[in-house]
Amino acid sequence: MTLSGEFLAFLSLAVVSVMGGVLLLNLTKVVHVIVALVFTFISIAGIFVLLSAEFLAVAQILLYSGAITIIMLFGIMLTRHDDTSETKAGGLRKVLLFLGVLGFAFSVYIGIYNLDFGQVPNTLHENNTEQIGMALFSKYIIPFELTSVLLLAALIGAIILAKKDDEKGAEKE
Amino acid sequence: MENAWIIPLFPLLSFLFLIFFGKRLKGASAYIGILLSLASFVYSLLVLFERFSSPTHKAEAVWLTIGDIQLTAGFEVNQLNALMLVIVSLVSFLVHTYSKGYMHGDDRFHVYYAYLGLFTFAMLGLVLSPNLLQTYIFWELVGLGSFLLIGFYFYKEEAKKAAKKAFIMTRIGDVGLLIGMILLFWQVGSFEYDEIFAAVAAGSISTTMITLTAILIFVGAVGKSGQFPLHTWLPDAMEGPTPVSALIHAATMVAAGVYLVAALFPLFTASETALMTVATIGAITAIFAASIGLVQTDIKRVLAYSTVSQLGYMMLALGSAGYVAGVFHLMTHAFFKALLFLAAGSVIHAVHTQDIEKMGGLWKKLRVTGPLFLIGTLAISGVPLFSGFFSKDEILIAAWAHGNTVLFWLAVIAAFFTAFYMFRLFFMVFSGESRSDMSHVKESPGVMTIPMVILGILAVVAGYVNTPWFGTYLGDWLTEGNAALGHGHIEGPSWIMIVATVVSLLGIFLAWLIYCKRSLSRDWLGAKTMYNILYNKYYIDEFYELTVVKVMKFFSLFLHYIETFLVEGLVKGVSAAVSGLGRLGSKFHDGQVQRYGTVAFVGLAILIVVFAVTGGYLK
Amino acid sequence: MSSVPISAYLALALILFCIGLYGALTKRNTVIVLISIELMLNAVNINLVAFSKYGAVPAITGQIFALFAMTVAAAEASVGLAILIALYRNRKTVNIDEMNSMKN
Amino acid sequence: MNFDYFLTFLVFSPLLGVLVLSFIPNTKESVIKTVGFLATLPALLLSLVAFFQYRAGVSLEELSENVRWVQFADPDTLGNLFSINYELGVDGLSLIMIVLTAILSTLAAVASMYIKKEWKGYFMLFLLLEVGMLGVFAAENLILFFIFFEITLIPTFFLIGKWGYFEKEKAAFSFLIYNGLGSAVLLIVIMVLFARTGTSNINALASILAADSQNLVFSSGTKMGLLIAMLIAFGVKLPIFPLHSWMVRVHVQAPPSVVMLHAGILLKIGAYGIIRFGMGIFPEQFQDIAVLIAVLGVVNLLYGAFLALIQKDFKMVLAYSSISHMGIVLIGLGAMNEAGIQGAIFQVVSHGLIAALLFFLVGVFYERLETSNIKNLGGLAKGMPITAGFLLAGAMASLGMPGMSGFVSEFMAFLGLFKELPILAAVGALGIILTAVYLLRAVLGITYGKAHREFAGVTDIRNKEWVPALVLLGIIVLIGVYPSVLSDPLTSTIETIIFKIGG
Amino acid sequence: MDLETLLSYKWSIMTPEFIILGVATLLTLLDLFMPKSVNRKVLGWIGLTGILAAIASLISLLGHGPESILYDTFRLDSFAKAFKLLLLIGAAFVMLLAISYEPKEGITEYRGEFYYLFLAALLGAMMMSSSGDLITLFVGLELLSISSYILAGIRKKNLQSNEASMKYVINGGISTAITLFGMSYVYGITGTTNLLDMARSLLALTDIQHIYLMGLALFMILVGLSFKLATAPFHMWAPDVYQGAPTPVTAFLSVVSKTAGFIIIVRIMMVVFFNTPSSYIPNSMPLLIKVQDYIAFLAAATMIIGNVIALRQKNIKRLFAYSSIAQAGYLLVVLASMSVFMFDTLWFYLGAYLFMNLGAFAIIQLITQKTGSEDISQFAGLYRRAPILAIAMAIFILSLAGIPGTAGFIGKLNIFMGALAVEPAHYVLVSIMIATTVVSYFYYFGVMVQMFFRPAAEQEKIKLPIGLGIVIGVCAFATILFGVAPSIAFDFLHENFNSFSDFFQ
Repeated sequence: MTLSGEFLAFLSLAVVSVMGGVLLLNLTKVVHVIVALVFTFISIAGIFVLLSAEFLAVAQILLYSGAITIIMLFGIMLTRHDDTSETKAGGLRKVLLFLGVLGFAFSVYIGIYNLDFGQVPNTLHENNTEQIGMALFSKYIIPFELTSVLLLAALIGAIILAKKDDEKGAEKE
Repeated sequence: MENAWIIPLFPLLSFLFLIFFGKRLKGASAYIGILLSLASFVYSLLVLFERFSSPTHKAEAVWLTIGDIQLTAGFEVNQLNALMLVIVSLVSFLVHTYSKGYMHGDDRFHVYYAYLGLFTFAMLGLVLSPNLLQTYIFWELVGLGSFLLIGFYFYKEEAKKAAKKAFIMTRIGDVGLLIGMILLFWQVGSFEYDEIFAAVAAGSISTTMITLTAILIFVGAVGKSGQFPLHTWLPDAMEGPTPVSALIHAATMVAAGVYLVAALFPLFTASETALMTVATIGAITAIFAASIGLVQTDIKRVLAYSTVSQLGYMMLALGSAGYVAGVFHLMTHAFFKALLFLAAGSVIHAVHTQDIEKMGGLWKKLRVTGPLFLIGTLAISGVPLFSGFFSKDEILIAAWAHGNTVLFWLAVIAAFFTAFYMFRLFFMVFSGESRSDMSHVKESPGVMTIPMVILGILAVVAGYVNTPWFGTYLGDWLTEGNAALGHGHIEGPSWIMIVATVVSLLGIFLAWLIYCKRSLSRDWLGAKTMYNILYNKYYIDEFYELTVVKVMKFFSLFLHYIETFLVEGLVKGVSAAVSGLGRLGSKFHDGQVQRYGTVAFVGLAILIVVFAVTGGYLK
Repeated sequence: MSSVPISAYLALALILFCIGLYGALTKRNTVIVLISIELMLNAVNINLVAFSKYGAVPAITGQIFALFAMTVAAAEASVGLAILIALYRNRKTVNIDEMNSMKN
Repeated sequence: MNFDYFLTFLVFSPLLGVLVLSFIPNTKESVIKTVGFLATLPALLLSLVAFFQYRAGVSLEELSENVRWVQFADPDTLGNLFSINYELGVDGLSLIMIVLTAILSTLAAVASMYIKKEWKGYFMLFLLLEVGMLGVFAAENLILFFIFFEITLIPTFFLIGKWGYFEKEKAAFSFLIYNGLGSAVLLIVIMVLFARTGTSNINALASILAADSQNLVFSSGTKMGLLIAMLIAFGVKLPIFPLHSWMVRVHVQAPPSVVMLHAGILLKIGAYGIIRFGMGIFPEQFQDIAVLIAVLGVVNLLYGAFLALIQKDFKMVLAYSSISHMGIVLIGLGAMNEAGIQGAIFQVVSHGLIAALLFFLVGVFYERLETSNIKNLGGLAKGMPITAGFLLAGAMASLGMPGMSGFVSEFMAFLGLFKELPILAAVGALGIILTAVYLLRAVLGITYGKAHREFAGVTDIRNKEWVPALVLLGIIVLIGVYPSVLSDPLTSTIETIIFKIGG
Repeated sequence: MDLETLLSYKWSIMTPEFIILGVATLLTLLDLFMPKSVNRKVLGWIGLTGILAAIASLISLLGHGPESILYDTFRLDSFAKAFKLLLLIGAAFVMLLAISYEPKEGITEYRGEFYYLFLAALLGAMMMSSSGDLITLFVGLELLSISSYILAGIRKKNLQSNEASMKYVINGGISTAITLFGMSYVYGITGTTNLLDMARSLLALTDIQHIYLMGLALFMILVGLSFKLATAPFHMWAPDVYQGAPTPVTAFLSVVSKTAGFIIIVRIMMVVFFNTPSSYIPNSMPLLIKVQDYIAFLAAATMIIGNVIALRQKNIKRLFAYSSIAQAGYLLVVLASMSVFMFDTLWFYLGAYLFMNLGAFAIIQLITQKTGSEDISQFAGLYRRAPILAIAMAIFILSLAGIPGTAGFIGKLNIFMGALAVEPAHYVLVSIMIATTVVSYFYYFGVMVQMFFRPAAEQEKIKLPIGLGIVIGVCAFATILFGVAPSIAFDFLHENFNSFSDFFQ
């Protein structure tokens, strides 16, 4: 593997995203955590660009770095503003979980560390958005429509659950 | 004779009728019982007479089929059977009659007669059986009848205990018989007596097997006939009504053991060991029981021990190859012992006690019973000219002739003891002055005395059917056509008769000195310990209580603990483990959602790691 | 010839997935838990997109898959948050280990 | 035998009663009891008709029924394999068991007069139980057998749990779990056989396994495993030591009428199963473990007897006595010869009758005196002479008094075993003595001796109570005196078994 | 692709889905525009009508051969038809439960939403049953999941309901991530999302590393989806969620959602992993067979956990949560044994489970909503208060316990047969299943004891709402019918689904 520009880009993006992840685990202030994750999400978008998925990269930034982060922040504000998320010492469970994660990661890593399918030329980067659109509206129209139902359901659900009940809920919060 | 099977049916009819309708008949039950037993007696007599002139008759029908094996039921009238039929039906009839007086006023009168009917049926069936299986069946039924009658006064604790004891002790013997007969069956392939004898004669059974089966069958006889060491039930069985003791525990059932050995005589003679066992046990029982009889104070118990002792005699006879002697003594004993018991019953009926220490001087009051009792006592003591004299003589001769010198002398001593304690009994009851208030004592009614008179006559004359002086009719007839049973008469030295006579007279004289004349101290035994040992029957009951019963109880308890702690405990343990697991599991479900996720993920990780390690994909 | 092998992307995805998972299962604040789950889903997306380019059969399908996954993740996050708000109204906490009113 | 679906009607006829009962209000006690009793009669009549016709020489073949019931596999691909048919049929053995069931059910229905509440539910369950029991013996097919087997489980659970005595729920659960485990093991065996051969018909299985001398269908180890599992399954029911503790509890806690059926029939299903399936399907393997079975039999016999010896409650005595008597069944089976097997079957029938009689009598005096503790009783013969008489007769039958059925069976079982294993048999014969000891201890303790209480106002056996007592005792004596009544119908069954074991 | 090509597809095979979608939309609109005063129950009845119409249209489709639309993103094969039928019937019952659902504090405000969210969930489940495309399956799965999250929390003023929903969403999110992670590897190795294409390319797989990765993916998908099944190791959420969720939702989760989970797991496992070789040697045994023991282990663990922990439960819904974990374990045995009878067995058992469990939940709902208490003692003396109900409950419980005469028994029989008919036979697994079944007698009959043996706390008669009445009646009838005459179901299966032979076409 030669040291190329692409590699450098990957490396830096990867480091940033992992850093964000590590901060997620170590920071205690909720807001800080969210900010750290924004970095992760953005660098993931960068990775998408590297992988010829420009449309996804944009969607990633909009959706994760934008929408999800924002609603999470809203969520935090709506609930408890200055909450810290330090973990209680759930000793044994954490140890077990850590071991589990290690085992899992190790096993999977064995599976992927020298995975290579050989290079097949592809045209993903050309008209990436168009390609996605074409596929989405022909081959994947059924899941696409189904997703719309899903989003609708999620929308309604989110509304009815999060909405304050006018009649009775007035005194609450 | 073809219809001999009817004989047992009369008493059976009596039993069935009385058990169902007896309650309404009340006192009239007796007449039914008496009539039907008379019928079987008459019929038995006819059969006996017919048997004199015609050969053995046997008839059988298939009772049960097991694969290729066919078990039969039927009847056989041979000499022994015919004789037994008469003895049993006669004594039974007399006891039926006697009981009418003795049991008068009992509110369970009909039940009593029903039981008597059942017993008589079983006893008659027993003596008619042509095969071992049928013998066993009736053998058990006889035991049932005995059990029921011993426990007739069910509300008395002692009666209950005695009945239970009788049943269980005889049952122990019965199991021996059962095992013996089954083993024999698989050797012979049949339960039929004649086929067994044929097989024995043909030598197709190994001697060991013959010895084993014979001894096992003898164990049955030991139980039934109250031989040492299974004798303890018989004295206790005196808790039953006295006529019952006369019928069952003197004349018939207890003699069934002797009958069984006699009926299987060819089997026993085929094994010297078996014969020796029989003779030894018989002799030991004779002297052993007689020694206990020396000191007992209960009139019926004295008679009971004398019965045990006399049965020992019979066994000794059979064990010494004295077939005729055994059967002969069985017959005479049936008469004089039944007489003694009935007379004792009459005494008890009159004085309402069984303790001879409280009696005395009854000779004057019981003018009929007294002499009859004396006849019985003389007969059993072996005083010449009475029936017992002849039969006992035969036994001693047989024992001597067979070469059992030790046993012979034991028997002689036992004869001395017998004479002594029987006359001790007689003197204490009838002579001297009464030792308690006897003003109300009256002689028993005719219905009781007449049977006694008949038995009295028989006790005197029955001996003359087989005497060295006038001819051994009985012996010749019994052994007729069957060499395996030995000769009708065994020749013995004539001094034996003299010794026997002297010994019995000596016993009587000694008893007279002590209990009538009172010239000798009653503490003749001197040492109190010896007296105690005898009075307490060598502590055999206590010994059993300490060993067998205790061990059984202990074993039961031991198993009980196994049951509670091991069997139940295991179950409880498993169920506790399962529910404990459940508790643990539900504790683990404590509402911590992250724990749930952790479990899931760690589960996944374990699966994957195991798969990675064991799947063979890693180079 | 690309200078970055697919395994690098996959490894990155794996690391992020594990971090997300660890966060989701250890963080006390429910919001963080929810966002950790988002991180896991994002890691999956890296996988999908990487395979879309460097997989056995490079095709746009992977990106489509990732797009769907993203949408679903967003919907899930919003529903999760709505539920959290409803819960907060009743329970006044966002601490995940205080949600234990149901146990044996 | 005169119409189609004779057996079906016979087995399900009690359901008619259930149907009628469902329209009767729960308050009409006497009507319900009458209907419940009447509903048991059709089965009784039909079974007796079949029995007498069979004795008269009519073949039982024509009673067989075979209707397609469920086909698990697609018929296009696997044909008739993996289908379960509704197959009913009887041979001498099962016919006898059916007759026994019908008789005891009718008598138990009479004995149900002591039930004090919820008569309607009681009789519905009771009749359902009868259906199950009849079906068990009529099934020609393992799965059908199992279905009926389980059907007996549920009504019994409720009958014990609802109408029993103080610890009824515990007893009911104990019953349920033990028998559930037993039937679970049985189910495994049945399903292994079914899944590996594709059929569950008993005769088909027997011939498949008979033809499998090379152990192609099952390895010999598997066969042995299956047989042992089957023994465990039926051993719970029988019960074989140490799987018996539930049964003691049930005997003590269940109402007398239910115990009559339980001790009379339900326990016997275990023996029937061992004979029918254990011997019928795995004759060779059965021969290999015959000694084990005989040893178990002796252990059962002695264990039950020793424990019966120290029980304080008469019902406990009877419960352990049942264990002990079931030992004789095993002894007979362990002998593996005509005498033994016939003895075992006789013992099954005989103990069924005797246990029913004794438990009925317990019901009779418990109803009046409200105790079955031997210490509190005594002198019963004074207050209730006839009951005491029956009790004594029952005890005599139980301890193997000749002239009663107990003797014939005991005798044959020992006859059989003495041929094969004389020493073991001799050890077992000790049991005969012990049986006498514990039964007399208990029965005499109750009936004889001093009365511990006043019997004023206590009536003796009367009216309807006579029926079960007399009928049962009558049959017991009939079999004891004329055993051919049982042995003749059994001849062909036993011959078949003996042929299979090559004896 | 133009409109003509699109129209050329035979969209009629999607009629049931369209009906459900249409009705859901209709309900949404109606709910929006109907005046507040109108009782929203009428929406429920409309929804029920829609479900029944879907059932009718599905039945009319039974005769069709396998059809597929748009590269298998929708396919209607026998498997889809058979299991969709179960989903729809189950949904109809749940709808009836929902109509009669009257919790103490009321959900009147959200009754309308309840119905169409429920229909949306059903739509998701239906799509899961009839798609051959990983993306569609995933979206269907998520539609079901997300709708369920909301449904579980719809009693928003009830803390337990909130908590249930929260726990459900967190565990569900993790499970989704894990599943998707696995799916991503499957996609990566095959390069397609079409299951049958995957199968074809996997058959040619020789690279051991790829196979290894497929194995990892298998476990991830299996464990991820076991969340839907509530089987080990992803079962622990179930008791809390079942307890907290409204009873109709609990019923839905334990029956319809679980059925959908089995549908997707079978679809993916059988098509993808059954065609994956387990080593580089040609014609080696399928990967799925190789991991059979792992699945068997999970099945055993599930059965043991479910049945053993259920012993300690006092809350009836929690009890039934563990019971349904155990039942899922039994179903997992089918998967672990992979016999020729697998589909039949799954279908029949799921059908039987549907009737018996929904019937039981109907009664649970009736008993608990009255007092608000879910303690098992609420059942005390039910036989006195409502004998018919008690007997119906007894039937359901007996069926769940697998007593002959009920559908549950035939189902279990079928499972045993499958597990033992394969080579090598799963003796241990079957033994565990039977043993744990016996353990289950304890708690099942514990409920019986309450109903029949214990005195009632109150003597008041119970009024049976019509919806519940129908559910209880039909379920009880069906439970008995399929227990006594199971051939009805099996013949139907054999005649209409042709051994599911079109599964791989």
